[in-house]
Amino acid sequence: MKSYWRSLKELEDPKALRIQEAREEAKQKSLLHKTKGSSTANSRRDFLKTLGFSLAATSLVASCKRPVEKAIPYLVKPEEITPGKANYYASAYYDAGDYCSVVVKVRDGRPIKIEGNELCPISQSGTSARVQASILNLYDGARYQGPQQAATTISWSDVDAEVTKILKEIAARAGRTVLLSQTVISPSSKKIIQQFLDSYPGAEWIQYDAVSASGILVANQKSFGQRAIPDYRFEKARVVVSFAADFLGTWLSPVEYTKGYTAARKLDDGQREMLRHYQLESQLSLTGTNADVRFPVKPSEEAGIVLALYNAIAAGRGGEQFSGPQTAVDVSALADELLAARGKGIVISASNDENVQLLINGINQLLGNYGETILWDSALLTKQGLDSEMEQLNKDLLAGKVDALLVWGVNPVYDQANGAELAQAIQKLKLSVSFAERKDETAQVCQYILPEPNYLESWNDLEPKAGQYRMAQPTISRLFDSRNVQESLLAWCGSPQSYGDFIKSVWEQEHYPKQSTYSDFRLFWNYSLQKGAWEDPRSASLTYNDAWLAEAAGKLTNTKSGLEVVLYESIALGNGKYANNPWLQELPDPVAKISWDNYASVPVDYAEENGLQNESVIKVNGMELPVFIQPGQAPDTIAVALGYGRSHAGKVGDGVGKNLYPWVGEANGGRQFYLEKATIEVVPDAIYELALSQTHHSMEGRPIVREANLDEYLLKANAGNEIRQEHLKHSVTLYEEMDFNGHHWGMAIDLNSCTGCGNCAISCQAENNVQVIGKEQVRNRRIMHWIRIDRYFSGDPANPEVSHQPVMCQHCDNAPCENVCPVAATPHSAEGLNQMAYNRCVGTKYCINNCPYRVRRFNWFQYVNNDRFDYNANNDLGRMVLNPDVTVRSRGVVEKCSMCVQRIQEKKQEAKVAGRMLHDGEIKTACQQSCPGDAIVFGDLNNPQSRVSKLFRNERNYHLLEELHTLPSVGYLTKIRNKA
Amino acid sequence: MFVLVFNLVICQITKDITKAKRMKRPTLVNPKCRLYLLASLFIFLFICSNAARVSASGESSVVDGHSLEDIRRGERFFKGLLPFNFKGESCVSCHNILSSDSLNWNPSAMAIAIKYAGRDFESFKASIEQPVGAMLSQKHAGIALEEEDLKAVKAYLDNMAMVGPQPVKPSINQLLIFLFFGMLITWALLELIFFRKIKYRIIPLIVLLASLGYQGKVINEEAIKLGRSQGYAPDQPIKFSHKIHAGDNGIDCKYCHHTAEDSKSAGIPAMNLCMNCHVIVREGSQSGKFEIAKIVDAVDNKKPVEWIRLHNLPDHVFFSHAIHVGSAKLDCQTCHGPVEEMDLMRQHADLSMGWCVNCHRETDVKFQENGYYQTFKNLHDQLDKGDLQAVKAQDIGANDCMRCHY
Amino acid sequence: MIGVFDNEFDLVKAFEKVKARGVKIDEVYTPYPIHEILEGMGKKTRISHAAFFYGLFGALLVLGGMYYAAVVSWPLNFGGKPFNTFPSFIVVTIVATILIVTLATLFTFSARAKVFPGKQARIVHPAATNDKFVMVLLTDGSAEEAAALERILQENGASEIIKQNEPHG
Amino acid sequence: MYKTSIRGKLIEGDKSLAQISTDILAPIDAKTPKWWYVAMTVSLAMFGWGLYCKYITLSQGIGTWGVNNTVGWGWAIINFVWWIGIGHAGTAFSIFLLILRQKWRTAINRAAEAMTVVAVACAGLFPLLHMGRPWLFFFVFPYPNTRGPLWVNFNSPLFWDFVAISAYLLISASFWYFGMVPDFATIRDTTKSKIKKAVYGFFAFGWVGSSKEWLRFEALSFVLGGIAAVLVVSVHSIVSTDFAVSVEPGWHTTIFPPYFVVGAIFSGFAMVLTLVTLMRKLYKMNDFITDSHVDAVCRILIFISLIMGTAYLTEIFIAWYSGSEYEMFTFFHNRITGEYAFQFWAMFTCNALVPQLFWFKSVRSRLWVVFIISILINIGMWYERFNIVITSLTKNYLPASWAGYSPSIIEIGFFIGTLGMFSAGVLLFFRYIPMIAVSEVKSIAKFNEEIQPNEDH
Repeated sequence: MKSYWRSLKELEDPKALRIQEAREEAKQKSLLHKTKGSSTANSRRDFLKTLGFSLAATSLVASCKRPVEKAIPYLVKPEEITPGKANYYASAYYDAGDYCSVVVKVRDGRPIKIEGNELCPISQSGTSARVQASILNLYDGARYQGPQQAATTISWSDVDAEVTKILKEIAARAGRTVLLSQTVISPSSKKIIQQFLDSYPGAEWIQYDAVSASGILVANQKSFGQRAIPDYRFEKARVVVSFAADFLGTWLSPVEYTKGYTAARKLDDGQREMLRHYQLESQLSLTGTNADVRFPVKPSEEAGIVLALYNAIAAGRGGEQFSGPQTAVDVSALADELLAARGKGIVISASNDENVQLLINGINQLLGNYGETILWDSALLTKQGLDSEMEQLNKDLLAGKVDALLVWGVNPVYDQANGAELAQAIQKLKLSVSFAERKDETAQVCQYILPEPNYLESWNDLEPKAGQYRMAQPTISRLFDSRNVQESLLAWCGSPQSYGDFIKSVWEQEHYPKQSTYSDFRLFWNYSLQKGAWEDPRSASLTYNDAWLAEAAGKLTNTKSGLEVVLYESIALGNGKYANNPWLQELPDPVAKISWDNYASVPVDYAEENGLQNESVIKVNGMELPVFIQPGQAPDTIAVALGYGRSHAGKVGDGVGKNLYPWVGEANGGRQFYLEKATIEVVPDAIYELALSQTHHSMEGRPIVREANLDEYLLKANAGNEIRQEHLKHSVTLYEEMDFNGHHWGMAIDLNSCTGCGNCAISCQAENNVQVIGKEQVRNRRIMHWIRIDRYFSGDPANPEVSHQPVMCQHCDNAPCENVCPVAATPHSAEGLNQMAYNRCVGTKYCINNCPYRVRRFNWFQYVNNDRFDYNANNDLGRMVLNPDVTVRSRGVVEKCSMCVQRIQEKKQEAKVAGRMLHDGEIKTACQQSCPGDAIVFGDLNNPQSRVSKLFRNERNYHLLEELHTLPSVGYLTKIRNKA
Repeated sequence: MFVLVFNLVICQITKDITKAKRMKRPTLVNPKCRLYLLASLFIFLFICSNAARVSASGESSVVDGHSLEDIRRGERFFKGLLPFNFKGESCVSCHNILSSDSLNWNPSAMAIAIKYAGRDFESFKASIEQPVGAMLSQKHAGIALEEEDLKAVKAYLDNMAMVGPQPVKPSINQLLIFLFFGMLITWALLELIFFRKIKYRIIPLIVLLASLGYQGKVINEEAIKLGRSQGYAPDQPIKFSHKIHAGDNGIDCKYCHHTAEDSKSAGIPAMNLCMNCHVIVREGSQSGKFEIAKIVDAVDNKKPVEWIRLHNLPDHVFFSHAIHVGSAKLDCQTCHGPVEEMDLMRQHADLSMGWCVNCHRETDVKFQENGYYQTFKNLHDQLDKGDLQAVKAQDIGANDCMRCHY
Repeated sequence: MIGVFDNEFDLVKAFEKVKARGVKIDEVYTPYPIHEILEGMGKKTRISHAAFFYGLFGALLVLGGMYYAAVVSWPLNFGGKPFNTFPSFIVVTIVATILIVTLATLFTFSARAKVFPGKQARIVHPAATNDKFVMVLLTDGSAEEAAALERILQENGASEIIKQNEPHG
Repeated sequence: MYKTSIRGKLIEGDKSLAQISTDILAPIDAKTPKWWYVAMTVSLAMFGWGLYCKYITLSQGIGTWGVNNTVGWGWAIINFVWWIGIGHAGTAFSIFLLILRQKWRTAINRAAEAMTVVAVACAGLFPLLHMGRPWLFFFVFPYPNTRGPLWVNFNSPLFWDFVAISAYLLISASFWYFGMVPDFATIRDTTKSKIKKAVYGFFAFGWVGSSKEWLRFEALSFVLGGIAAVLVVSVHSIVSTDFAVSVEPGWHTTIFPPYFVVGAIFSGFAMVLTLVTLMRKLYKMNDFITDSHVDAVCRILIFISLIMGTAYLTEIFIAWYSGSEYEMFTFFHNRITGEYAFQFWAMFTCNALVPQLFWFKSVRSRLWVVFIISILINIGMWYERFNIVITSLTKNYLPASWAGYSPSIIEIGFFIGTLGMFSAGVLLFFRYIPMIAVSEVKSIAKFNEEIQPNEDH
């Protein structure tokens, strides 16, 4: 009877049987199957929820309402795809100056995760939080679905016809067409742009970076005759002095720099020396938190200090000294140290003032750092935009001197100070085209919106550093009717061609002949594609020209009095382009631990004097901003992040925070990211709620992050960790400790290598389907991140020392949480994992209370498919990012770090099928894989040769709250500072 | 829950009726009572109509130029009710209206309807009177029909393709029995507490307990069944027989399900894999050309076949074929049953967690053979010493939560 | 014969007299328990013994069940504790045993004392649950005996004497 | 031999047995007073608001409460423990005083037991709805299933708790009910109303008061009394293990079981006192609940209050003596002087200091003062639970995960709902159930006479 019923039900729905509709449906479903694995999956998950409630009812009334699942095989199975197995494709991320080589994990035709590409010497296996989150940009509902003109859909052929016509008209009457793009690092694209410029006389190309390296470029032009950024090799450095350059967070190539920086600070393999890092900055940046010595200074004070440092070093090296602005800061010790480490130092500045950069170049030159730690062999090409050009274009636009504007990847209406006027000017243009992939303020005012595909959907080649070529390949067929900008440009030049073919021909003509390994272009191409990279090593040494120094010193600005507002890129949002990415919005700022807002970081003293609390409101130059009292904020300054306050970013990003770009000024031909002489006014009794995910900043003297200075460490390897002996002495047990026969998974975290960048949190979020919960819930302290980075301040509140500590489930062998679950939802596995069976959990939350580390997360609401949480998990498109190997948790269950058990299982399966043992390092957790600092090591503690076992035997190793005898499987290596 | 409500409603009605009786109201059905009755009737209808959603929409209209008359005539002809003097077997004797649980190799009326819905009458007629395949020729041999009848049949089939088959009324026996017992419970309770009509109190007590027991049993069974589907054997869009392929022709399971050894999913063969053989084999021994033609059709029209999925694990369960087939070298039949004997594929195991777990308790690991298990030094030592007879799957953690739930 | 008394003391006096005479006392109905009567009626109850055995078996059942589930059926590692966490089992054993004893004793009481839902009370005297103390005597039917008894009852302060042929009429 | 003489009479007004019946049963037979309707409406309104909050909780999730990933338990558990504590009075009264042969308990134990049942029912709601997926609560039962079978975790205090609470509810309800059976019979036999006769007749289970019944009834009381005494001690001990077995600073203490049991009895007695004063005022039960009853309860409260004070001080001492920085922080920096100092001192004042006023006869004899103090004790006991649950959770081991907690309107509504449910339950009890154990009072009536031998009856 049963099967009869069921088969009837399958035919019951008369709609499905209307032939036409049935065919349509079949077509759609087959499409869905290829692209959206999760849409059906989620509806079934609801079943769990309903199960208990309507037990009898469903069983009797609708006992046969079992949802019929279809299984649709491939018609013709692609060779490389095995259902249920992931494919990995090498590709490259480049946006807004951030370059990163990546490997894209594709499951059943859908990219679901970004991993670092180990074969790339630039980013190595590291990524940044923004790169990790870029996978979600692909599935962003704010993406344009097809070309449109004045908000109506239009076909590509019509576009080509119309645009070409207008462009020709303009060219005919010698009008001015401007292609405004962000820095283009694609050699092929550059060729195409050139082709375009050639076919339309009067057309010009301007590269514009919202947060530019203009000062460096101009200074290097003057000092070295090359408008480029040199290659900083932090791994070779012994002393690093950074003037407000957040090189571990946002400055130029942070992933690469983090790799080098942490490599120079590692002590886990018997190293006896490490890099010393000085940071002079106003707001406490991520880099500042990692500095050994940090000086809070005002932005306007910086020039004076740079000059003083130059003079001190020049004095030491017998060079010429210059007069200029004075400073009260004594830099003699710093200069001495740099002089002592000649050829092993790096001095950098984030200033966009070319004069400051010229002095910095002078310092590095005097110290002999060029050729040692700062190389010109492969200059960094990721930021090429000159602020002066954009400034000129801005003026021309307002003056009506431009006829056509093609905007590609930039958003001047949002990030230029006079955005509103610019918008009006653009609307008046004869032709305005935006190639925006997703909604933005500039596209909003353009006539044509010709969406380009996401980087995961298209071919590209990149040259992030001179001579280092990278390839990006499509990992999914285009979700929307988009077209590469390059193809549009080619079409408008009258030589339509696919961009992929174009790249291939460029590679065939330019790169293939330069190598000798492969005798066949096809092999060369496949090899490059597989690796994602091809290197054409160059060597260059440029001659230094100090002629400009005296002039530069004279032009330096004096320290100003009055309050200054520092504008900086936040770690999560950068310049704000991807403000519609809920993962990034929810990533707590590494320093303030605030998500979903920008805020005014206020010095502690100022707050005390004015009676400010966190979440108070101040009015800065008339703009109301919420207050966060930031220890380490330089006196007389406040800092506010850029990239917020988008008005046309999409439903997630709109109206989050305030747009601070209007305050970006101009000085010496570069954009100046601070505001002088700001007026500040306390708004009495006003409260603006901030989503703080950590509210207590002191360790209260507890041995949580254990640290020592290098000299102590050199004397005694367990410096700072002495208490461990004490704890081990008291470690007794009534019960015998459990044996783990096979594996015993463990993880070691080197606190010396963790910079706190937050990459792991997003990587974990992508891997483990961690849900976004929104500002209100984050504020309610319900953030879902499985790995959180605890940040503690210690010492002087005006200039604190900072410790970052990633905390995830410690997988204790004597886990207090396991013991208290009444329903046996969280027992211990035979491999030492603290397991969490979501389907068994009834949500008593007892385990949350009994976890001394508070790493368990509760699903307070249904976060998936709930209009109240209208983020990526509330629509089919956004849910495509879900990892099919990890359960999407329903409301009312507890979840936590599983040490990426799906990855463990996958690799074990591979080994078992192959009949071999697992190699150490074969399994990498998501947080580990892309950690730019290589701070996380995962492995088998039962294998004495594994890296994690070795680290566990390291004298620096300790376990968090070891005195509770929880026997964690996660160990931490003490943090060693290198204070003078 | 719903049943509880329903019982309550019934209880209310009975109470009201008794009240009405006591109060000697002229009418049994007082307004309040009528409301209850209406409500309960509505609910009852709602349940019944669940399955019997009448597809009246198609009936009233004239479809594709066929009059209702034609359609009805066609239906009766198909079912052998017309003409009365027709000597041969009726269509329905070979062609079921719908596919049913026992495998009838001949295409069902529904399948034919769908196939011929877009084609003209001549091709339909040809398929009956001048069939191409050997089997069809044999079976249809000697059929001679009036053109008028055939047209009516075609009209009937076209209509069926448009509106779907007349739903067969579902059996609601179990539901009725359940409700009946619900009423019994109500009665027994009332009797025990208020009426006290029956002398032997044990009778209503027994009735009460028995009814409660029955309801409990049904609820329990149905609740367990809710997530289960042992024996599930739906009709597939193509009458694919594992018996013929794996049994009679002895094709290895892993020829078609070739990813079973190294992927989580065993894989459903792509259509082009079917075509490896069916490029030559165009007529089956049982179904003639009709079923195989569907594959060809799918490949030609680039329209993948939508199989009905049998083995559905809940989403929180992650099962890997690779571990079980590739590493543990289990036979497919261990879990899927005697597939080589199944014409119509059915779910053999109940796929309950207990089923998995108990198998893990009993199954030996290929401990010596597989190099992976060198990791388990302790267990190898114990095996060598003889302290351990065999390593079961559960000894290496196969029954840990996070082997399947993550 | 039914004797109705106004207070406990009279009843006890009469009860002892009647008993001394060797008359069979069918039943005594009182608004509250009177120990002299309960003892005097010569009945014994073994409810407390039954309860002890319920407890014994209950405890063994619970303890055994837990041992089976946690050690034999499916041993799970919770927080590194051994499978047989005997001290933990004790807690539940105590409470569950108490529950079992209570429910089983209640059912025993209900069955033995014939006090259960839906039982129709056989009321001998409507005030027996209020303020009267009622003693039901079984006479051998002879008028002589009846008269003697009646006298005893009256002497001991019976406020009312009802004669019936059938007790519990 | 009985201490009643120095306490005054057990029953005032020299009543006959019939009078006792009529007086105690008067509220059942009499017309419902107006205030009852008013109070009932208010209670039901509160209850309704609670229902709405429960609906919101069920339909949207626990996220509607103020709890978070650091403070996993909030008001719900505070209230749960509070109600359970109150629910201890009934059994404690009946059992301990029975064991101690305190005859005066008879006037109060019925009310106390009724209160127990309602309070435990209120308490039970909290852990149930506090679950993330309450519809799967049956996972807590170790029933045979098709998952392997997969059992439960017998080490979990929550499992113990679950068993203990359900056992306690069942046992105290049956204890209470069986105690009432003879009284129902009395109502059945005295009432004029036919409906009442039928209804109470049904609930009387055919009780007639025969010696056969009484004999077994006595045996049953003896057995139940004996084991329930163990239960009283064990249930709240088990509730305390919810905290004591964990590793949270401030929870992980061995003093918890006795401390909780005493605390429970404390709050229970205080609530009994509240109810008893109300009964006296509202139903003029002065004759049965005499000044001496109130006096006796007050004296007990002094004693328990002293124990409570000692427990608080011991806890603090041990925190210091342990040398554990986490414990020290919890007690000294978080409770006594920190963010939650108010709650701590409120607890200390209400529970350890205020009841000391009962040393004064003048305080004990003033009903309104007694009433206020009893309410204060209940507030204090609520703060005690707040102290335990919230302060420990908000600031535990890793300061980075410290978080605040404030209840949401839904949580508060839920609590108000249970208050409404409790008062509605108590009102129903006043109205429909003999609020004093009639048969038991009758049985002590004679002792009343023994002390007053010159009185005629």
